Amino acid sequence: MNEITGIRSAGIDNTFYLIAGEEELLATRTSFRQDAEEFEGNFYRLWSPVTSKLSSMIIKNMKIPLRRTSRVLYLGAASGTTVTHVSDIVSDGVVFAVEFAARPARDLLTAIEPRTNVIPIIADARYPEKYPPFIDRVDFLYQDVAQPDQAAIAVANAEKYLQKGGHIVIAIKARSISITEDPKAIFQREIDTLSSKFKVLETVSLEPLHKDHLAVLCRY
Amino acid sequence: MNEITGIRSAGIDNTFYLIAGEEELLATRTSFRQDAEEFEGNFYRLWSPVTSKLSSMIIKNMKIPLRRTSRVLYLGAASGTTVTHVSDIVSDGVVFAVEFAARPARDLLTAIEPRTNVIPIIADARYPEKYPPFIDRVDFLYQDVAQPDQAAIAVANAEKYLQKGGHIVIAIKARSISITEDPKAIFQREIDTLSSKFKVLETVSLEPLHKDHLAVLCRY
Amino acid sequence: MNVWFGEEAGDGWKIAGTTPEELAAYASRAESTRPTGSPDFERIAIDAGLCSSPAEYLRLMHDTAMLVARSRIQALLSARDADIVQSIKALDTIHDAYNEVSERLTEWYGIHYPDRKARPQEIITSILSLAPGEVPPGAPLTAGDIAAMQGFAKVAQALFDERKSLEQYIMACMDEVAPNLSDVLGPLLGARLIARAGGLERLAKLPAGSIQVMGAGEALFKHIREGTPSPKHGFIYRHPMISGAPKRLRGKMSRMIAGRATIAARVDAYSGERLDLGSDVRARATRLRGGQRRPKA
Amino acid sequence: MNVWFGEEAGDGWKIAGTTPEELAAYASRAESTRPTGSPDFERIAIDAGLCSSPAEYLRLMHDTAMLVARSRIQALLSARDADIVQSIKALDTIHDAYNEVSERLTEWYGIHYPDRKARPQEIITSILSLAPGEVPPGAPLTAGDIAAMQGFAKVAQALFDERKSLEQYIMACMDEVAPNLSDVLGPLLGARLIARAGGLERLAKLPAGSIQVMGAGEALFKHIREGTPSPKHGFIYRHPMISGAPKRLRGKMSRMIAGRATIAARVDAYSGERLDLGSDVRARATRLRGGQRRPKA
Repeated sequence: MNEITGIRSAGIDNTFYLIAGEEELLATRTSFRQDAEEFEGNFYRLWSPVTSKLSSMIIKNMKIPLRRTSRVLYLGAASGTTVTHVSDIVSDGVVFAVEFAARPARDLLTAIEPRTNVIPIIADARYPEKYPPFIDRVDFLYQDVAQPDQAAIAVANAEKYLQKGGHIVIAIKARSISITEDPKAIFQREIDTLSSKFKVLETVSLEPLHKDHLAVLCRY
Repeated sequence: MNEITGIRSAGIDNTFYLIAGEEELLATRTSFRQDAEEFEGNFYRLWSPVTSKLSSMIIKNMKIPLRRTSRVLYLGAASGTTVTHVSDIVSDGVVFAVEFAARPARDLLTAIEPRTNVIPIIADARYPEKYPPFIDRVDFLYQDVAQPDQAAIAVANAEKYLQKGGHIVIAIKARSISITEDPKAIFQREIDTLSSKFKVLETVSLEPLHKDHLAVLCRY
Repeated sequence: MNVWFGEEAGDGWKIAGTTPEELAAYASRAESTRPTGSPDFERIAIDAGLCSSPAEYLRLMHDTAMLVARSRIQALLSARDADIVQSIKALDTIHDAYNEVSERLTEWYGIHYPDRKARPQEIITSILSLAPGEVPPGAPLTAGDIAAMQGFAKVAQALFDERKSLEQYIMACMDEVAPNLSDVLGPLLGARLIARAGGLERLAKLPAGSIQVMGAGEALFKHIREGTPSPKHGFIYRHPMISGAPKRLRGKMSRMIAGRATIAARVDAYSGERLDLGSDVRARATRLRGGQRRPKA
Repeated sequence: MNVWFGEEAGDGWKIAGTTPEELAAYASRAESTRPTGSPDFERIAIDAGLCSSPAEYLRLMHDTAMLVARSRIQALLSARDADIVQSIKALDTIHDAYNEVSERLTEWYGIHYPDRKARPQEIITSILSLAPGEVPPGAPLTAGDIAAMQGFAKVAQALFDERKSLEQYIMACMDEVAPNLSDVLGPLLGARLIARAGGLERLAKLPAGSIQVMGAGEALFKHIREGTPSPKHGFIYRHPMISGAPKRLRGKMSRMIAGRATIAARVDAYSGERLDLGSDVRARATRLRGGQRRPKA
C-alpha cells in the first residue's frame, strides 16, 4: 500500500476513506492496533469490499444508518471479518453476532475475543425465539445468511428484537434461494416479503464484486 | 330329483330342458355316462345355472350361436365344469380351452381327459400370441376371465384366432375390473371397447345368480 | 411357419414325430408362428401323413395337448415352489435388514433424544416428523442431520413395508400351491417348510416325524451326537397352538400338527383338493387340551 | 421472565451468579422468555447490583456469551462426531443389507433367467423393466411374481440410493468437522477412523502408530498373542495410495499416510485451520515411489 496522505469521512461514524496515492481505501477507526494503519495518531483497519458485502454497500454510497451508539443484531456473522468492522463503528454500542455453523463460529470467537461490544450467539437465525437470552433490543438489523428463506428470516428476527423505526440492511443472495430461477424474479419476491413488514428505502445491486447479490435497506 | 317325464330342445344343438315334476332342468346330451341321467336311451348331464354363467345365459334365452360343429376358443376354462358341457354341445367340433392358473388347470385336465374334442392350453389369455401352436381357427369365442382388461382380452384373441363372421360371448365381471367404480359405468366402457372391433348383438344381465355380471354377445 | 406337429420346410411339411410324446416335446418349444391365410391344420396333417382321419387328428392333438399342458402345469407349480423358496429367503433377509437398520436408527436417534424410549416403528414416525430447527434434549441437530436421519428412517420404513408385501405375496402363492398346508400351519410357516424341503413335492414325501423336527437344526444334531433329549419341534414350534400350549402339551400338540401338516402337504401335492383341515386341527387341539383336564362327570 | 443473568421473581430480580462461569451455566439453560415492553437489561442488571457501570455490564455479558458460545460449539462439534459415528455404522448396515438383498435378488431372478449373468445393479434394472406376460427362459413368471420381485428390487434400489445419500452426508459432516483428515484420507476413511476412535478429539490424541493399525483388529491381536508379524495397516489399507502401491512400498506408504492423518486430525481438532495436506501427501508419495527407482543421473 502506498503511504496514507489524507483522509475523508465515509458518512458513517468511525468510517473513513484513507487516501493513498491515487486510491481511496475504506477503513474503520479502531482501538485495536493489530493489523491497523496509523494516521495522525489514530488507527484504522482497511475494510475490503471484496470480502465484505457491507463494505461494498458503503462504497456504492448506500446510506447505511449505522452510528457510534447503534445496537446491532448481526445475522450470519461467519468467521467475523465484517463483524469486527461493525464493532469498530459502534464503538459505544453493541453487536449481537449470530452464527450457527460450528467451524466459522470458532474463528468468530477468536476474532471477537478482545471486543467486549460483540456478544456471540451460536444459534440458528431461522429460529430467533431459541437464541440464548442476551438480546434486549436492537435498532439495527444486518443480515447476510446463505439460506433459502432470507426475507422471512429478517422479518422473524425484526419482529422479535428490532425497535419500531429501526433499520434493516439485508444482503440477498439469489443463488442461496434457487440456482435455476431468474435472480430478478427471486429478488422481487424477497422484496415483496420485506415490504409486507418493512418500508423498503433503497435497493442496490452488489455486482460485480458480489455476483447475484442485492442489498436492501428498509425501515421497520 | 324327480323322475324325468319329458324333454324339449333348448334351441341349441345337444342342449335340452329335461322336464321333471314341475321343474325344467337344463342339460346337455352326452356320450359320457358318468353322472348322467338316462332318458329314452340317451344320456344327459344336468347343467346348473348356479355354477355356470353360460347355462345362465341360455336359461335367460340369449341366442347363443353354438352348434354341433362349432370350433370354440374358450378363455378362462377354470376347472372345466362349463367346458365339459360345451364339449357335449360341439360333439363334432372342438374346444380350445385356455387356463393359466395351475391349480384349476389340474382339475381341468382330469375333467377333459377322455374328451378328445377338448384341447387344453395352459397359457395367459392376455397374450394370445404366446399360446402353444394348436389353434388354427375358431368360429366362436367364449370368455369368462376374472381380469381387469376383459374386453381388450377378447379383442386380442379374436384378432388372432377368430374367423370373420364368428361370434363372441363374454361374461363381464364388474368387480374384476374395479371394486369401487359403478358397475354400469364399467359395463359401458367394456361394451365401448368391444364395439370398436365387434358388432354388439345382445347384452343380458346375469343377476341375480351372478352378481355384477353382464353377458354380451357380439359378431366379429 | 410352424404348428403343433411340425413346420413348413421349403418342399412341404416336416413332421416332428408320430407319438404324442414326440409331438409334445416339439409343441412345448415351438414358437406360435401361425401360417397366414385361413389355415386348416387337420388338412395339412392328413396330407403330410401324420394321421388318416379327422377323428385320429383330434385324438392325437388332444393327447399331445394334454402332455404339453401337464408339463406346463408342472413347470408352473415348480416355479411357484421356487418362488416360495426365494421369497421366504427374501423375507428372512428383509427381516434381518429391518432389525439391523432399526436398531441402528434407534441408537442414532438416541444420541439426540436420550430420554425417549420407543419401539422402532414409533421411532421411525418420530424421525419422519422432525422439523428443522428443533432443539433436541441431547446432541444438537442441524437440518442436514435431520435429512440424513430421515433418509435412513425411510429405508427402515421401506424394509418394513416390503416385509408386509412379501408376506402377502407368500400368502397368495401358498393359497395357490398349498392351500391345505397353509390352512393347517398358516401360510408363512407352511412356506418355510416347503422352502426347507426344497419344494412341495419333496415335502409331501417326508414322514410326519421329519416334518415335526424340520428346522430344529442344532438341537437335532446334538441329539444325534450327544444323546440329548430328542427335539420336540422345529419350525413347527412357531405355530401359535404349540407355542401357546402348556409346556406338558407341546410335544403332543406338535406331533398332532405335524401329522396334519403331512396329510395337507400330500393332498396339496397330489390331489389339489381343498379340505378343511384347519377345523380338524382345531378340534383335535381342543380334545388334546380337554384330555389333560379332569374327565367330565 | 428471565434474561441471561437471572430471572424476575415476585419481589424483584434474582441474579444467577456473579462470575461469567456461573452466569454462563445459567444462560446456557435459560429459556429465552424476554420481558415484554422495551426492556433494558443493562438498567435491570445495574439496579439488581450485578454490576456498577454500562462498561462493566458489557464486559460481563461478553465474557458470559463467549463461554456459552464455546460450550455450544463444543456440543455442536461433538454432536457432529456422534453423527459421524452413527452414520458410518448406518452406512455399514446399509452396505451389508444391500449386499444380502441383491444376492437374494440375483438368485431369485436366476430361477427365471438362468442364462443371464449380470451385476446387481443391472439385475435390478432388468427386474424393474419386466413386463407382465413375459415368458422367461427359466421358470414361468406370473404378473404376481413380477410384482413381488419388483417390490423386492425396489428395496434393493432404495438401499443402494441410501448408501449414496449417507456417503454424501458423511462427506458434508467431514468437510465441516475434519476437512484436513478428509483431505488426507478421503471423507469415508477419515470418518471410519473418527468412528473407531470414538470422536475426533480422541483420534487426535492417538499416536501415528495407533492410527496406522487401527482397524487391523484380529491381525493385531494375533501379533500380540502369537508374535506373528506386526500388521502394517488397518483401515488405512483401503487408501488407494496404499492398496494401489507395489507390495514392497505399502509399509512405508501406510506409515507416511498415517503420519499425515495424525497431523490432520490434530489440526482439525484443535486449530480448525484448513491446510493443504492432500498435496503434501501426494508429493511425499511421489518421492517414496521415486526413491525406489534408480536415482536420476
